[in-house]
Amino acid sequence: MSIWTQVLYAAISVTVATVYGLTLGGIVRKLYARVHGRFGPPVWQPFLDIIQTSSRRVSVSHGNMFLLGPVFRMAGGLGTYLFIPVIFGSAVFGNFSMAGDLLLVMYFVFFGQLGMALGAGQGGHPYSPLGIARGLAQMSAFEVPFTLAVIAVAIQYHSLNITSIVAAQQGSFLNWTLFTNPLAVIAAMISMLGMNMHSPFSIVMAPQEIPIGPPVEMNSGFLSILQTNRGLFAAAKLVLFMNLFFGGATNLLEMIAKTFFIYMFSVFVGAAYPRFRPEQSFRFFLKWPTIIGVLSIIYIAYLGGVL
Amino acid sequence: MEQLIKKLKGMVHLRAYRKQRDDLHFIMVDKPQLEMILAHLKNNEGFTHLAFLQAVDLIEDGKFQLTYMLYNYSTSVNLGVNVLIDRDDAEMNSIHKLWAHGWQYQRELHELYGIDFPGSPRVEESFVLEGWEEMPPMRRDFDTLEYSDKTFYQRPGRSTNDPAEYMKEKMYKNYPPSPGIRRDDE
Amino acid sequence: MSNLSKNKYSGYDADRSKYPEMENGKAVIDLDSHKFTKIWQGPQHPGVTGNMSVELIINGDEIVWAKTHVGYLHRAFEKLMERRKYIQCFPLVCRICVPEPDTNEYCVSAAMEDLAGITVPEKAQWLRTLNLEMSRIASYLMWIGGQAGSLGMGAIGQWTVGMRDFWLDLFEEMTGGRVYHMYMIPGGVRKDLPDGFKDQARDLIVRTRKLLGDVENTFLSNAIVKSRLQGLGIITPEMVDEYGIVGPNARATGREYDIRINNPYVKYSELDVKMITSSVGDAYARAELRYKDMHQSLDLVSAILDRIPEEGALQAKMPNLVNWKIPPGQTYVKAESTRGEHGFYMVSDGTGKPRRVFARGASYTHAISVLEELAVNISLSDLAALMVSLHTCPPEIER
Amino acid sequence: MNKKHINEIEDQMKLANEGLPEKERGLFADARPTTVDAFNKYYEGFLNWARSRSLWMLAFGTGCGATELRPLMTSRYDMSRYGIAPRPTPRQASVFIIGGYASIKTIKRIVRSYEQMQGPKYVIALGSCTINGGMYFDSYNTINRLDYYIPVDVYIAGCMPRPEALIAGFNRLKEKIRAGECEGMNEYAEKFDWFKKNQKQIIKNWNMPDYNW
Repeated sequence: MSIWTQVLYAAISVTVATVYGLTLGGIVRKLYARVHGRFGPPVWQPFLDIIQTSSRRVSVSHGNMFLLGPVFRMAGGLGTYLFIPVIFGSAVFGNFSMAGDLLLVMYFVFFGQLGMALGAGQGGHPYSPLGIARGLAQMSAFEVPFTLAVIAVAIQYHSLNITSIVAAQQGSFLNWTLFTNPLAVIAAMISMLGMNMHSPFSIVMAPQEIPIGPPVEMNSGFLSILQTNRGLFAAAKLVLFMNLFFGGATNLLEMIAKTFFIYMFSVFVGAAYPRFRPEQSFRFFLKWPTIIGVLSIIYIAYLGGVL
Repeated sequence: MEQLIKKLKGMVHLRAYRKQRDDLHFIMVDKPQLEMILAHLKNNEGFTHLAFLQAVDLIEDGKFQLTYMLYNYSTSVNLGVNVLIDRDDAEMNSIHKLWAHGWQYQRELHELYGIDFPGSPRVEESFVLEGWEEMPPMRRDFDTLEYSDKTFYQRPGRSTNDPAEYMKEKMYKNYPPSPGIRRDDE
Repeated sequence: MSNLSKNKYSGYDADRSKYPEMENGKAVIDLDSHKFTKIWQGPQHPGVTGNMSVELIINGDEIVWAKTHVGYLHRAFEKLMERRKYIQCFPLVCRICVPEPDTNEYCVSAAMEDLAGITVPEKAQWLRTLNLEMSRIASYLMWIGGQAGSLGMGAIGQWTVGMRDFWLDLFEEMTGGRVYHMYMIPGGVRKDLPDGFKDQARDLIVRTRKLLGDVENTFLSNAIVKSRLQGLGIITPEMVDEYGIVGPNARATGREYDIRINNPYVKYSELDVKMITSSVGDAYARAELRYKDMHQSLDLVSAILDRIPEEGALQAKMPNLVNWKIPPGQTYVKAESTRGEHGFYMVSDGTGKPRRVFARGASYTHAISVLEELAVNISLSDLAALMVSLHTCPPEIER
Repeated sequence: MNKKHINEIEDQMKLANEGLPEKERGLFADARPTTVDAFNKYYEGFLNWARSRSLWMLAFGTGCGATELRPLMTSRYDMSRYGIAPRPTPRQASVFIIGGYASIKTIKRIVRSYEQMQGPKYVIALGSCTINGGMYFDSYNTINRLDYYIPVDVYIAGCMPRPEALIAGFNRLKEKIRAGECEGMNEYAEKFDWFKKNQKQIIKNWNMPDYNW
């Protein structure tokens, strides 16, 4: 396969993922609205929002780093997505998974947030640094159980290559990490709550506290980049979780079904709970999820996965 | 309540006493004795709750009448303490040491009436107005309509109707004037 | 003079022991040291109750200094009322506190009646009581949505504000107005209950109770809500007198002060109003207390519906209200609003217009002195919850 | 034109951020707002269609009219059906709802928030008190007509207008946007000096920059 074919395939894959992620965002809004007892916006509302923000006639920049912030964020989302095999065995949706491994993907998950922190900091608004401080602190907190879970998975499959991790889970659904190493999945799913930033871990963009955190000064085109990235990044995270813990997907329908249910987990928690205080949130992640993560490593490494 | 009034009469010069309702009484005292009587009422007679402190502009007499509304939790009685101060040289003792929220009312009176309370914290700060340059607006001689006409742009088309005339013209035009309609009770 | 030592400006102050820089018992806040940030919370801020703002100095996420700014809603009602005839004051006063306008209407009409020596007929009194209790429920429903919303739980607000709307429909049936009613006029009320009103109201009471059950399950029993509200903004019993704290905020500290019981007005003396108190004094105790008060209000509404007489005059015999003159005098009339003692001080001078009207809003001290004290040392994320928990209503502060 | 003249003109064009301390001047823009023309007709028509279906409303309840925004946002009337969503920062909002009377202290914040919004931006003025002062026509602290201070697209009369009236107002705004009639941003830039003159006449302590975007 030539490099150009691959780039074409990757472009198709990124477009599909973005559209899917944004549609999922619309569905989530609709679901929240149903919990609230109202109709909610149409499912395609996120697309309209992106057109609307990008069609503003003027925009304000606060300097070079401010310009680069959304770009970094987008790079983080793209990087995360491009090194994950979306559909196992598919040429179009395989992305560049042969070139990267789990560590690279995790690096890109951080990269976007750090880049955004750099950019938003130049906005000059006091809520930006407050949100950044909260976001980075929470990120380091939820990364602990997530990393532990990833280590457990790596030990379990003796590999950091996502494709081979997915390959090892094929066959029966009993081969999924969910059933072979449930502790790691629990730790990772809890840390996903923090990653998706729904309640009770929505401290970064808490509108009643620091409206709306880092992107408070983002406007016009910058905001539309961030919104697009939100769709792409959500899809990338979900696909990563699906690959690591839920056996990956062999076709597009399976991918959509699995990621949808993974996402619904954090949505249902989010609809029913208020928000933590920042320090409560950090403490939460460093307590039980971390212990569960350590236990999962012990379970895999010393007990050999059998009890 | 009668006992309290009798006791107060023995203590200070009570200029006036009026019972409005069973649970609302007003007394009027002299300006120098006010702080003392408030402290006495608060510490010894159980009037611990200061509901408000407000001023009335008695422009005809050249006075401001201040009202300190106290409340006794155990007997459920409100007692209003009135005091008259000079309008031209409006100055009053501060009660911020008796009640921790006293300064708020004093700041408000300072801004809206121009009454000075020396020693009261934050009394010079602005309360509701920002960049106000005219005389204190709650004084009777400040004409708010004139100020509004002068400062804000009126949209043409606003008119004022006398309700009696307007109704006669619009609603009862086709009816003969009824002798039964009660007009003025003057 | 025992209270002097506890006064804000002579020693008593918020606990600032956490801060390293202390000089003569005062925290030194040097903005140029880059240890502190100054931010303005509001007026354009979704977490601020209404159009007011709080100037904050924060250290990390922690508030070290707070100052309330009001005046964004100052419409000079008191000045305008001095220019208007007595009956013309009514469209104005209901706008003093928007979520609960009826307390204002009651206080103003009662003050005029008190000065003019008018007795309100029996049936009008019952209708007034009904109106006041219904507005209490509407206001509380809005409040509990705000309290949940301040913690990032939007669903409760959606439910309760939606339910409040049905109560507003009921108001519309009763008075013709949705938000502003102008129902009570001097001497009585404007009109009788429409047909079928009582059944509608009873039906709505059942639905509201069901909703309140849901709210209790999802909000008041929620572990995260408890962990955030418990211990937040504790008002001590000593502070009640010092700061003139009233209403649920005072009752949550154990102070038995409910004007419906202490100084019964309209028909509350004939109704079974219970004094609901708590001894904790924190935000969760206040929330619980208000929740119980909502149930009590629902009880009262159904009791009132049973007892409203069918027949009776709606208004006392009044002179022509257009040229009504009230003899000179001064009075103070108060009523228990959802936020506490809501009173009107009225001075008449014998002319057709009031000499002075003053609205004593309960939030006046809650939102300024008390908030400035309680906001110190809490996290920035709790400020919205604290403000809603004190139930501040800016328009009644600045009128 | 000699160099002195050019310098003078440049001086006039430079920072007009009077009233600000020296160190804060750099934080604010130093240029007048400029009119930005629409794109070609068809593309702009498409954009206007999208804009009208995604109205981001600034969550600044400036007056008592904001009380009726709550039922509008919540389950009874649910404005999100129409693509209207509250937005907590002026930078991202496109619709500014003035909730009734604006006191002098508030109009200062309104002007500042309005200038921080990114065009095209729309203003809905709600309540009679924004039209001609309403029942506060003689108050010393509330303005009488809003369109002297910021351009207004849609007025909704009433005190206060019901949520249904608000929805009707939003629909009217959508029609106007689709027809390309909402050029408040350009109007503000064109008549900038007139607006500033009016604003400065009532806001006495103008301790804010002339331009802040």
